[in-house]
Order: sequence, then C-alpha cells, then structure tokens
Amino acid sequence: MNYNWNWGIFLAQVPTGETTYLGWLLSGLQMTVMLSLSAWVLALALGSIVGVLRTVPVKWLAGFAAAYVELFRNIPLLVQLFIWYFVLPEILPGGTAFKQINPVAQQFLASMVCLAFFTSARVAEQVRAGINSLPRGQKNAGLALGFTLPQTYRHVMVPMAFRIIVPPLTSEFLNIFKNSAVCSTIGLLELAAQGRQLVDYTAQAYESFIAVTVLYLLINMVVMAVMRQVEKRTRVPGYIGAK
Amino acid sequence: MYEYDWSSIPGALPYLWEGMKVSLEITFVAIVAGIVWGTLLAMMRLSNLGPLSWFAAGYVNLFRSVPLVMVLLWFFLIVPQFLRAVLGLDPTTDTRLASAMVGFALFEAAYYSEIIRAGIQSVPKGQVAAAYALGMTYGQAMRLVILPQAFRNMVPLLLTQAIILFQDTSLVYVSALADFFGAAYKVGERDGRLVELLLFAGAVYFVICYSASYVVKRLHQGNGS
Amino acid sequence: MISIKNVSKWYGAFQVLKDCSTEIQKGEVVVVCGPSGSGKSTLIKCVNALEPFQQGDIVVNGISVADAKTNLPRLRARVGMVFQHFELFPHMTITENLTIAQTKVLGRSKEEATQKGLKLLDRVGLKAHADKYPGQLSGGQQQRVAIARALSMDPICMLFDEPTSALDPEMINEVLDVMVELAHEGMTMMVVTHEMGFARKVAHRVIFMDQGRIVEDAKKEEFFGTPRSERAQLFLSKILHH
Amino acid sequence: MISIKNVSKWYGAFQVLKDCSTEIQKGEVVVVCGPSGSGKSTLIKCVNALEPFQQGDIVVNGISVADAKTNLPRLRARVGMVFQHFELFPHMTITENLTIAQTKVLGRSKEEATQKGLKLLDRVGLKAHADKYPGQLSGGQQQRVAIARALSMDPICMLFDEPTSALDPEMINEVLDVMVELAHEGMTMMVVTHEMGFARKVAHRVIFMDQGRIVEDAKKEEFFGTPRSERAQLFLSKILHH
Amino acid sequence: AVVAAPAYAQELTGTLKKIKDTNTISLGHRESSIPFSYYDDKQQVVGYSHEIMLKVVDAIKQELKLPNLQIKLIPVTSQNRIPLVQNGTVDIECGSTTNNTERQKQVAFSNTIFIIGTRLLTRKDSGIKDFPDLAGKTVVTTAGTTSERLIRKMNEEKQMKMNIISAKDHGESFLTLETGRAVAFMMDDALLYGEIAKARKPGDWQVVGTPQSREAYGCMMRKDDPQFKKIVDATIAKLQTSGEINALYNKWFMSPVPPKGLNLNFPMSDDMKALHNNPNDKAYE
Ligand SMILES: Nc1ncnc2c1ncn2[C@@H]1O[C@H](COP(=O)(O)OP(=O)(O)OP(=O)(O)O)[C@@H](O)[C@H]1O
Ligand SMILES: Nc1ncnc2c1ncn2[C@@H]1O[C@H](COP(=O)(O)OP(=O)(O)OP(=O)(O)O)[C@@H](O)[C@H]1O
Ligand SMILES: [Mg+2]
Ligand SMILES: [Mg+2]
Repeated sequence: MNYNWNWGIFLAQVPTGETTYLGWLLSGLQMTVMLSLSAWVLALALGSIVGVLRTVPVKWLAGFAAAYVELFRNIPLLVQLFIWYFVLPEILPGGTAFKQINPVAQQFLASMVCLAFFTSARVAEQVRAGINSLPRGQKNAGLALGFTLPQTYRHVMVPMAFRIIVPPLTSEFLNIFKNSAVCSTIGLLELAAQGRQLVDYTAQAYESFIAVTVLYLLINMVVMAVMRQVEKRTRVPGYIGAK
Repeated sequence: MYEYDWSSIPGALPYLWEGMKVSLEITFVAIVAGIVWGTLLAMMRLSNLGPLSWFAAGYVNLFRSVPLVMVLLWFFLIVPQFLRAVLGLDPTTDTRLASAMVGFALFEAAYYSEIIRAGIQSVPKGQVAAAYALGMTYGQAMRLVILPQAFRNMVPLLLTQAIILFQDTSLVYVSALADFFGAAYKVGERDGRLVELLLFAGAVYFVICYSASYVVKRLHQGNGS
Repeated sequence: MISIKNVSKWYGAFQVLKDCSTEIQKGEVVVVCGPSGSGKSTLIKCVNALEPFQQGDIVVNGISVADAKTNLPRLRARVGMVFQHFELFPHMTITENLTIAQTKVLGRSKEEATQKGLKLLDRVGLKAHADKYPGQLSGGQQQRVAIARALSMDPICMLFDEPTSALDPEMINEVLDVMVELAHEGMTMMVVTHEMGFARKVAHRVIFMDQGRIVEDAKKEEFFGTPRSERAQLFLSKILHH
Repeated sequence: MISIKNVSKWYGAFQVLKDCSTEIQKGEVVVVCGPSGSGKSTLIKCVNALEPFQQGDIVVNGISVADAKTNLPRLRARVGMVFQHFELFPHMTITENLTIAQTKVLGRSKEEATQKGLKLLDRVGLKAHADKYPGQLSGGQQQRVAIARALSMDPICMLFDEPTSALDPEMINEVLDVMVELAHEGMTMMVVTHEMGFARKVAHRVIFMDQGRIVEDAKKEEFFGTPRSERAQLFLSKILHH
Repeated sequence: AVVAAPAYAQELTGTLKKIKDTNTISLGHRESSIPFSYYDDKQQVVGYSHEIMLKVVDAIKQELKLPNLQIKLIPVTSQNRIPLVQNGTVDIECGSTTNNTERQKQVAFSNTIFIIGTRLLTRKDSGIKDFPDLAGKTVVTTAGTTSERLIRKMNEEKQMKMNIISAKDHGESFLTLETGRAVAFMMDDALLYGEIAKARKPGDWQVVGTPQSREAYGCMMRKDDPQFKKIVDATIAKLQTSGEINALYNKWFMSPVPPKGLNLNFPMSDDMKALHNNPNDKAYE
C-alpha cells in the first residue's frame, strides 16, 4: 500500500497557527470528557428517579416511567440528537432564544441533554432491575419498622440496589463516552470530530484513527479503574454477589 | 415556524426499503455470528485454562472499550485488504457489506459473550453436579443441561441487545453503506428535507423497536410464571 | 390487643384468606401452624398492613388497620415483626441496623438509639458483633439481631413468620431460647412456626389454618390433646412423627 | 464397596477435609451428621469425584477415584446421588428427567429407558405426574423423582446430601419413607442428614464430623448410647432437644 | 509483427495493467454532491463530474481495446475517499474533490474539471453583502472544507469576532442557516447554487460576496502511475479544448436536473472559461 506514514504530523502547527494538531486532539479529548461527565451526572439523577418510579405501587407513576423508558431507548441516538438540536428549538417556546446563544454552547447543551436522556432510560432499567433483585422481604422489613415508603426506598432499597448494579452501571458509564462520539454530527468538536478534522486537514488518516482509538482506550482504562474503586468502597462485607 | 414538506418520502420508499434490508441483514448476521462466537468466548472465559480465559477477557475488554464507529472504520479500511490478500478476491468486489457484517459480528460477540456468561452462571451450580453425577461428560452436561437453561434465561437480554444492535446499524454510514438511516439521511440531504426524513426514520425505528421490546417483555413474562 | 374480624383476601381470582377471625389478648402467645400455602404468612402480614385485604377489619391496640385514615407507618412502628429470612439490611452494620429506625422513625437521638440497641444486642448475646455486617454472622445470629431490632422500637406486640425455618438445625434453639424468654416476660406474640416444642412450652393458644381458613383455634392443651379437625390431626402426625 | 483412605482437601489455604478415613460395606447404610460447614457435603461429593481432593484416595467398587486414568463419567454413572435441592432439570418433563441419562450415558433405547423410568416413578408413587415439569411438583414430590432418577441408572450404591432439609416439614416423611424402603431392600447408602429418626430406624453406622475431621465413626447403638466426643454430645443435644 | 499503438507501445503498468487484467474498472462516486455526482430518484449515479468520468472510461475502453470493460461503481464519502483510492478499492474518483498540496502527498490529481470560488449564501433580507458584514455574526460552513480554513483564518487575522459553526455536511450547514442559527453559509459557489435550488423557497436566498479563494476540482487516482494519469488528463483536455464541455455545463448548471427538476442557474465563470482554453492540473493555493 502506498501510504506515507508521518507521525510528526501531531506536532505540526494547524493552519490557523494557534496550536498543534495534537492540541486539537487534546481539546477534543477534553470536550469528550466534559460532555460525558456532565451528561452522566444528569443521566444518573434522571435514571435513578425514573427507575425508582417504575417500581412504586402507584399505577400512573409507574406507567409514566415506563413510557419514558420506551421513548428514549427505542429511537436511535443519532435521530434523538438531531431532534434535540434541529427540531425542538423550532417547536418549543424558548427555541428562538436558545438559537441566539453561543453556537458551541448550543451544541454542548443539546448533546448533553440528548446523551443524558438517552442514557437515563438505560440507567433506569438497571435501577429497576437492581431494586427488583432485592429479596421482597427487604421492603416489608423496612415498612414493618415504621418507615414510610419513601423512607424505605431511601434507607433500605436504593442503597442496596445501587451496590448491586455497580457493574452494569460501569458499562453504561463507558457507553456514554463512546456514544458521545455521535455528537460530532451536529458540529461539536469532541474527540472523534477532531480526529476527523485532522484527516480533513492533513490526509494522514491512519495516524489520526490510531491516536483517537488509543485515547478512547485510555478513557476506558481510567473509567474502569475509578469504577473498580467505587465497587471496592461500596462492597458490603460478607455479602456475596447479587444472587 | 418550520414548514414541513413530506413530498420526498413516497418517491424514496423503494430506496428506503433497500436500506432497511441492509439494516436487517447486518442485524441478522451479527446476531447469529455474534451468539455463536460469543458462546465460545463465554465458555473460554469460564474455563480453567488460563490462556483461553485471558484471551477471552482481553478480547471482550478491547471491543467494549472502543466506540463502534471506530471499530467499523477500522474494519472498513483493513478487512477488505485482508480478505483480498487471503482469498485472492477481485479487487473490485464490493466488500463493504461483508466488512460491516464482520465488524458488527466481532463487536457484538463481545457483548453477547458477557450476556451468555452471566446466563451460564445463573444456572445453579447443583445442576452441573447433578449432570455429572448421572455420568454425563462436560460436553453432554453443557449441551443437554446447562446451555438450554442458560439460553432460556437469557432470551430477553439477547433480544434487548439485538434491538440495540438494530439501532446501531445506522453507524455503517462510515463506509457509505446505505442502511435504513443512511438511506433516509441521503435522501434528506439530496432533497434538502433532512428534518422530515429523519423524523420519519425516527418514527419507523420507534415502531419497530417498541414492537420488538413488547414481544421481549411478553416472552419474559411467559418465562417467569 | 389484636382482633381479626372476618378478614378475606384475594389475589386476583384466588382467595387466600377466607373469613378469618380471632382475638389475641395482651400478654398472650399464639402459635399459628398449618400446611404450606395455607395463608399463614398472608394473615400475619395483614396484621400490620404489609398486605392489604379486601373484606373485614383488623384492630390493633384500638386502631383499625383497614381504615384509610390510619397512619400505617406509625402503627407498624409499634408492632415488631421478625421474618423467615431475617431481612437485616445487608449494607449496614449491626449497630446501624438496630438504630436506623429508632432515629429516623421514632426521632430518638443517635446516642439514645445506640445505647438502647447495644443493650438489646447484649440481651441476645451478641454484643461482640456490634460492628460487623449481617453477612458476616451465622443465620442464628442474624435472626437474634432481627429480634433485637424489632424490640428496639419498644413494640406493644411481636409478629414472627417462621423465624427458625431457614436455620441450620443446630441454630434453631438459640433463636427459640430468645423467644421463650420474651414470652416469659409477658410480650404479646403471634408466631407462625412448626416448632411444636416451642408451642408446647410457651403458647397459650394454637391456631391451625388450612386453605385460607382458620380451622382450629384452641387452647394449647386442647389442641395437643384432641385436635378436632381431621386435617389438623393428619398434619400433626406428619410433622411430629419423624 | 466404598473405602475412603486418609482423604484431605483444601480450598486455597483452608483445609475442608482432614485425613478422613472410613469404609462402607455392601448393603450398609451409613448416616453422616455434624455441624454446618463441617465438611459433610464435601466428603460425600469426593466419593463420586464431583470434588477433587489433594491427598489420600477413595476406592469405589474396586476403582480408584483419584487415579487420573479412571473414566470418571462411567464411575459416576454407577453411583446414584441425591441433592438437597433436588436438581431436577427444569426444562425437561419428569419422564425426560428419568430417561435422558439412561439414553445418553448408558446408551439404552428410548423405549427401554421410558419403561424403566415409569416403573420407578410408579414405585415412588408419582406415576400420574410423568408428563409434568419439575416446577409443577411440590418439593417432596420433586425429591422422590430425583431418587427415581438416580435409581434408573441401576446404581451399585446411593449418596444422599441432606435430601430433606429443603422440604416443608409435612413433606419430609414422604421422602424418608422411600429411603427407608430402599435401605430395607439392601441398597448401600451414604446419607448426610440431621433426621435422627431415620438414623435410628435404618442406619448401621453413624459418622459424626466436625471441622473437616471424622470425629466419631460408630455402630448406631453405640453412637446414640454413649457418643464419645464432647462435640458430638453437644451437637446431639442441640438438634434433638427442641 | 507487432501491431502497436504508438502512445502505449510500452508495457502496461499500474492501474491500466490491473484494468486490462481484470477487465474491470472501479469508479468512486459521491452520493449527494449535486450536481457533480449523486443518486437520482432511480438510484442511478448522475452528475457533471460523473459524466466526465464516464468519458474517461470510454477512452480507456478504446485504448486498451476492451469493449466489454466492466464498470464497478463504489460510493465514497469525503472521509474515506482517499484511503479507498490508496488501497485499490477505487481506481479513479471524480466528484467534488479539491486538488491541494496536502492531498497530493497521498494521491494524484487529474486535470482540473471545475473551478469554484468560495462565497456566501444568505437570506435576501439579511443585509449581508460581503465578508466584512459578517463581523460579530455567526457563520456556518461545512467541516473539513477549504472554506472552513479560510473563514477561520479570516476571523483570526482580521479580528472579526465571528462565531463559526462547522456542520457535518452541506445539508446540515444549510439547515443551520435555514433555522436562523447563522446569518450566512460560506461554501463553494456551485454547491451554494445547489442548496438554493433545493430550498423550500428558492426566492428567499442569494449568493453574495467576493470569492475568497478559487479551488480546482480534479479526479483522484493513485500516485506514481503516469500511464493512467496521462490517459485521464488527455481525455479531460480534449473535452475542454474541443468545446464539448459547454454542452455538458449547460446540461448540469443551466437546465433543470434530476431528481426534482431543479435549475441551478449558475453561469460559467471567467476562471472556468480560462481553464477550458488552457487545461492543466494545477492546484490553487
Ligand atoms: N403475591 C401473590 N400473588 C398471588 N398468589 C400469592 C401471592 N403470595 C402468596 N400467594 C398464594 O397465597 C397462598 C398463601 O400464601 P402464604 O405465603 O400466606 O402461605 P403460607 O401458609 O405462609 O405458606 P408457607 O408455609 O409456604 O410459608 C399460597 O397459595 C400462595 O401461592
Ligand atoms: N467452593 C468453595 N470454596 C471455598 N470454600 C468452600 C467451598 N465450598 C465449601 N467451602 C467451605 O468448606 C467447608 C465445608 O463445606 P461443606 O459444604 O462440605 O459443609 P457441610 O458440612 O455440608 O455444611 P452444611 O450442613 O451447611 O451443608 C465450609 O466451611 C465451606 O465454607
Ligand atoms: Mg409463609
Ligand atoms: Mg452440605
């Protein structure tokens, strides 16, 4: 294959001269991390609430939560992103104002909200599964001690359910980093987009793909290490597995 | 207010259907190959032989670390050359569909193997002991006792993963292969009606995926009782 | 103290409880037995409204359980309950298990709750394990902690649902001993169990259930002397003979 | 028939079995008891090589279990085993449960296997349930099917690991009755159980284990008369008194 | 005796040899680059560049005496087109690929087939007449294009304080403009005329501003394959000098084109006229 390898390309100046191509990749990395982390926090909060609601003995609340989950997990992420960014501002009352703010902020907000809702549906399913995997007696034990239902969730079921679902949540956490790559399609300059831009500007495709792949692997390793710590910290002594 | 113009859709339906066929083909092949290869990986992972189990663990972790888009890109760029070198294919054979299928299958196998591993582990240990105690060999115990139960437990998760996979076929846009999403997008861009086409695509995806997950739920309830 | 009046309950079309009535006086110990699936657990859970029922009423200490205006959490806080599978909270230490409801439900101070908890832990012979987690104790020990946890709320009566049937044979007695002691102290108790030795020793009355109905409700001496129903005789012969 | 010679086994650094030796003659019924975690299940699983062990040897019907050249599946096929949790195959009907090993392991024809299976099913009193699935039977019924399944392989001896401890009290006897009958027919049996009534009735010898060691190994009469070790006395008093 | 065509007397090498050996040529095309190379509503590839590529194929058929040469059409994207040419999947790509010096390090370019200028698309009532009017405003352009580089550089050098949105493709760029997120869309003028033709209300839009750069579109081929390049260049040069190109131009830029019968109304520029008089493969920049 007649391909000219040029690893020095990363240290070359970009055309506008303010940084190197490596600088581009790193700023993409930063964007990916910021976007994913903020979306994750939101997804975790939303997902926990919706997941808990799915298990409560109030029909309309559980029904609402079920509809929420079905809506956000049955439409491809790419389509959802497009809807958040291009369609909803045309329909919603605050849309015109939203379109006047800084374009990067627009892209970031739309991406974050989109990733957060998409992931929250998956988190909600995990939370629900975690709560359902608890012995039924746990809820009764909480109630029998005089806890109200919310107190039983707060002190008894949710803390234990979360410990049980740390491993599947780790997968979702990793997924949100990978899924954030989709946000380049509305122009957000995250890691994958910077990689592509590098190809556009230098035609050094393979160097760029390799660098981007390595950076994703790196993110993955850090996340796994962090989550292993979380798992260790929250492990309940004497309690073997979820079953 | 946006003026919607849906006139592009009727004429594009044959093209969109071609795209849907590509989506379904890839999904089908990736499920079948992914489950077969995933089962082997899961059994390697659970085996007592260190190297096999490390290989399986490494494979799964690698594929789960990289965005699917990157995997597909790599496969699109490298696999065709590899296939050509190995099989001596005509250089102009269209390997896009094949390489997308290989990429998806290898990627999904990593996910399926985790599901299957959990499924095997969900079968009570006593079942293996009972099979052995009746004089069955490892192969017989797996085939007659463990895997049938494991798959039964896993059906909902396997199908859920299949739904995710079906949605993810939209990522084959990296190889300019027109799956359903890609076809909708291309028609939208060509005619300047992106919003309409993507809303249409979203609705179609929702209907298909929701129906599928409804079936999954039904199956699960049937299983549970 | 507890009066159960014509309670009926359905799961869908299936009737689990059929017109059950009985009365438990203050200080009385009542043992409930009967074949599997006869509705014992369901009945005892109705007493503190862990299970709703469709007909009849249960009045505990003058408060109607079926009344929509009743503050159920407050009622439950005064009724101790011990489960077959202990149901300690696995993510809390033994001390936390003993104090959480005291502080969050009764509003006691942390020190007061801890003091009370440790005193009860001592009473069930497990003071040394205060800082362990439930998973680190044997079944018998966990069940004794569960009894101490129920007692920490100063209950006016105690409900037990097969407290020893998930235990290894050698641990059954350490739990029964605690329960016998409680009974001797005059606690009002409703106990679902197959331990007829326990019933013989401390029960005042024995209730026998079959297919959702209270078939026998008799003084202990009468029950073990001449149970009137054939079903109860058969049952007793089955569980006593081996 | 079964001779266990100086068997020791470790889980990592933890020694589960400590130099265990005993001998079971053809036609003998031996009951194994002891506190939870003492290694009873582990020992019995070593007999048909479901658990490997690091030291000593076990010889079943003249064949060494520890020998690497032994065809373990073939050996296991001749040794019947019954588990605490039945371990019927839930995805097969009762008939399939009874025939699968006969056809796949012994190579019998489908008809022969079915005929044999149904005869045994009749013997344990469950002929009417041949086409049901295990999940549709009660625990006691499932355990009787499990015994029939083991017998369908024409075993030379039978191993039981707490066959009644997962059962509701009223179902224990229907299983014990089948076992008593087997013993009376002269089957060689090694039974881990706490049912001392069963031991009294049919056992020839009782083995008492504690902390991985065989502490007592005595004729039944001797054991129940004057168990020599303090630990065994304590244990007996605990499980018999209630 | 050897009967030899004088120009190709030497042995065939590279791409031509491959074409001769396999009796197949693989053509890279675009899927929605109106009017250069795209699918019509019957999923046939059509377009100005595409027709030029077919002329090249005709020439090859004649030169290699392969009347039954098989044509393999392979759609490419702006991202994968260079790797695909390099790894042999595609022998030649004619679409809307700009010839520049960086790309010349990876691939070879034919004689120029089109020259565009980068200008602005804006609403008629936006008040934007030329680039200086953009100061402080939001401008959209498509990621990976020369326009993106130019506008960024202009922003930097002239301190114009513009917000620049880089959309994924032209469709999204125009959507960004249409939904009011940006006041202008900077892009190759030919493409801008294409976007107007597609718009819901073509009358609302206009192309304005002094061209910021000129770019030469060429066909891509593998590097270091002079035999193949020679035949491609010769075909294009003949098309242009003979005037045959004018009819082609009128067909795609001054008349209704499929699939919806849009008319770009994009008259031929002076640069193009100059090119046709003097065919060459020079990159601008
Ligand atoms: N959530 C439920 N939905 C439907 N049926 C139920 C439910 N819970 C219990 N049942 C049925 O109600 C009947 C009584 O159950 P219950 O648990 O009260 O019996 P029990 O006497 O406590 O039996 P055991 O000795 O096995 O604990 C059983 O037939 C059971 O199958
Ligand atoms: N797979 C394992 N890994 C590590 N330790 C084990 C394993 N299986 C059993 N043990 C330990 O070995 C010891 C003996 O276990 P075993 O199951 O033989 O006891 P047992 O006498 O049958 O008890 P029980 O009456 O509870 O069934 C126990 O302390 C147990 O914790
Ligand atoms: Mg019960
Ligand atoms: Mg055991």
